[in-house]
Amino acid sequence: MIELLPLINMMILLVTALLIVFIPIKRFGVIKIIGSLAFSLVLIFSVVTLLHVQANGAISYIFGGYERFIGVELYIDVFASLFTFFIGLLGLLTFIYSIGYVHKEVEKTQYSRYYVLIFILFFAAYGIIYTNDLFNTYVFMEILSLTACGIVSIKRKRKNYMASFRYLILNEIGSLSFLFGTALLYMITGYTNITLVNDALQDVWHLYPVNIVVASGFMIVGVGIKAAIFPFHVWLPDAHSSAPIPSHAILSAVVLKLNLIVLVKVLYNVFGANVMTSLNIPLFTGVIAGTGMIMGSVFAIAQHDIKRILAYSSVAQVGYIVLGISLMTHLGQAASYFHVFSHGMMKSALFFSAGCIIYVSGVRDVRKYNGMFKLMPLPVITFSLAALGMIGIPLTSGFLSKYYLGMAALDANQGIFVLVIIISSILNAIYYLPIVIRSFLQEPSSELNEISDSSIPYTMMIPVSIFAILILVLGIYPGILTDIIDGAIMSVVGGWQ
Amino acid sequence: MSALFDNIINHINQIGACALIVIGLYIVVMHTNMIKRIIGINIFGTGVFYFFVSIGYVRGGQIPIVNGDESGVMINPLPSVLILTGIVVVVSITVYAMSLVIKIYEGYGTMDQAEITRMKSGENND
Amino acid sequence: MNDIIVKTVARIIVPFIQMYGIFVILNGHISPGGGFAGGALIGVSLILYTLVFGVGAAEKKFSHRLGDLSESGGILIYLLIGSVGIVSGGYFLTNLEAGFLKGETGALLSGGMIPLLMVAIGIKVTSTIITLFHAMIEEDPS
Amino acid sequence: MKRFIPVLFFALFLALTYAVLQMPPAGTIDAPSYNHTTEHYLANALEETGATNVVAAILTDYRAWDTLGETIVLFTAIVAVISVLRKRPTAEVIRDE
Repeated sequence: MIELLPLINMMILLVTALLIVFIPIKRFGVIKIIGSLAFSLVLIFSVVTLLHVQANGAISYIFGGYERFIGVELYIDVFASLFTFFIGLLGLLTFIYSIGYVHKEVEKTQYSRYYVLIFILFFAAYGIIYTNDLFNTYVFMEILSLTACGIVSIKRKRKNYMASFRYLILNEIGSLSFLFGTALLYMITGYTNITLVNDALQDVWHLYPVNIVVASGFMIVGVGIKAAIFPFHVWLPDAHSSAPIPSHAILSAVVLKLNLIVLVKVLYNVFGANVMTSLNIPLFTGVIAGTGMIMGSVFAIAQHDIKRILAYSSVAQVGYIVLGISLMTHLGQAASYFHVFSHGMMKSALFFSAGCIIYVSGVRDVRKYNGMFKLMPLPVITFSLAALGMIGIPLTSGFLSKYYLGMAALDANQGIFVLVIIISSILNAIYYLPIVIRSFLQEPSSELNEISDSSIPYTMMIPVSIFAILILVLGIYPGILTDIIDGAIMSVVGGWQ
Repeated sequence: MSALFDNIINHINQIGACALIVIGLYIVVMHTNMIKRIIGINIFGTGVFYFFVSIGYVRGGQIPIVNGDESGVMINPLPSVLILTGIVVVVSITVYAMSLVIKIYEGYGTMDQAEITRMKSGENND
Repeated sequence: MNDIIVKTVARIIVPFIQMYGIFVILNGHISPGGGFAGGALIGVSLILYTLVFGVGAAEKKFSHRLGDLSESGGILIYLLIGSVGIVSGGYFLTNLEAGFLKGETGALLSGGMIPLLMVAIGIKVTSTIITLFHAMIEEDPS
Repeated sequence: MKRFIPVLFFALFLALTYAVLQMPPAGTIDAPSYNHTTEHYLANALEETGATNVVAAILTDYRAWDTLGETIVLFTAIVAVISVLRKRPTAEVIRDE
């Protein structure tokens, strides 16, 4: 029965999406109940699968009861169940947050379509993490890019249409180059199942090295475009800043992370580390990650709109995760997975608290943040806590992820990256600290002083405070997460050293 | 030299597919008109699908309809199944991109992305 | 577009196109074709009907409500057929072990769940094509 | 500068053809992609699924999960297009705020 849980997770999300289509527009309350019920069930089942998989090994679920080389396979190991738990948690909290916020951004007639897109996005998210089949990953990546563009263009403003169109075109190039890489791998191995491709590759790669170089190039570039890694992040600022706040959090915390998980699957499960290091691909991705970390923060300094600042800082944080992956060591992987978690928490806390501030005062320009603390103490506290986390102040999870990354870089004797991390943290401080200082110390401007944070609905405040508490908890007791992460690395094929 | 020509003839399908892919990429990168970009995406998609199907081709093979009597060599059915799925995906992406272009044309009055970025930076209403 | 010749010719052709579309869907597991090609055929016949007889008449034939129902209905049918595999103790989407009748080869009713899935895909593709066409036609120039 | 980009793309095409020439030749049985998976499909698709058309058998039986994913792509395409195009009760202009 337990093997069915991953499938039940996906079916709950899909059936909820299908049922919401039938609910008439005026009965919005029904969507709220069904949605939160579905997300909490999915979260509980994800936790149960995580515990089950940790106890007695990975689940391999092949549709139709065929062998692995015939049917499509779902492979749920500690790595997959850990990240589905994380995405389920983000989904639940973002859904609760979006209930209070949606009427301000999306028209009444669009509610049901907006939530159908969100549920299908999380269905595709679970699909991408669970599948062990390359072509299936392509299909779910397409669903993900279609729903992500749908969420951006839901606001029916011409700016959203333009941002969504550019996002769709670049995403499409990324997905099709990923498919081209799958075609090249199918050409020499004859399988699309990731584990079988990996086994077949080990003994065939010296026969056709060209195939593997071209396939890995196209796949990494394809996933890089979709994960907004530095040189390909052109679409990100417009798409993320014009999207509604709840979908901005989903786009940044969930969609970017998913493509990085596909990058990990491609680098480690499909090609395997020794094939990668012999073609010295990690050096190439490491350099890209380093430049991304610095350039992303440099761009963020020049921005004034809070949503564009957060969008550019996502580009920099993606660089951290790719740096951890391209170190190709156990410690490097552990650091990047930990950063996936801590960045997800911090970035969502930043989005939601900025959303509360915009919800009450409508202020998006960072220069008008002075005196916000006196007007709205709670959102400003969570915002500054998360901002300190991004900078890397001790006692927050942000500090720990930078610390682990530094250790991993030293361990892989690539000390240069420690310098890059320090520079990037200083740049983060340059654009986060003024906001925090301005909102705490200066006097509120005249026309803002009659608003207070009492008018923010409790459904928006709960997720913000949960994220803030999680940042602190992860910062002080990382042990609970790090030993699950070590288990996840062991289960990733080629987890060694 | 003749070995090279034989090799080219052997791979003529894949070389054609690579040509389509490069043409598609060129169109998407170089042209700023939105409709041309969607056409570029379709050419790029067709090139990738053509490459994927040409892997399964067997010269002189029959279509994979198995009616009991083992008649002869059959082509590899798996790539054509995967492409059936791929084509539907590119169609739905194109439909969505077209509907966005309709609304962008209403909003900005132009089909050219370069003009729109100029208009946006001009107003800098961001 | 109320030319009498076009209307009468359309009134004759449309049923035959739909008949051929249903044939292609149901014979998907015997001859080439299947849910996608057949669904596209029926969708195109409805588009022809809308072009000839105008959106108002087509609205009665294939209303928004029916469009929504058949989209998610197509997928729900797919999931139900798939879950028969689970109910009978096997894996999701199992075919013959899950008790679908195999029938003799080459007959219309052979192939276990394959014709049922083809019908579900056919419903889905038809409603996709016709809803997209109606969305594009009725789009309001706001 | 403008003249340089077409040359760049032509160089990419030459590089791809050079790479393709080293790949296993298509069009023959002994291509590495014609392995025991394909033989299994062709050999016992009929008695495992009952369908004579092997492509339909793979599409809706062996790999039915991909086809479900694909119908969901169609479903999301409809929802996304309708959210962009469908008429609105209040006809406010789509200019920005």
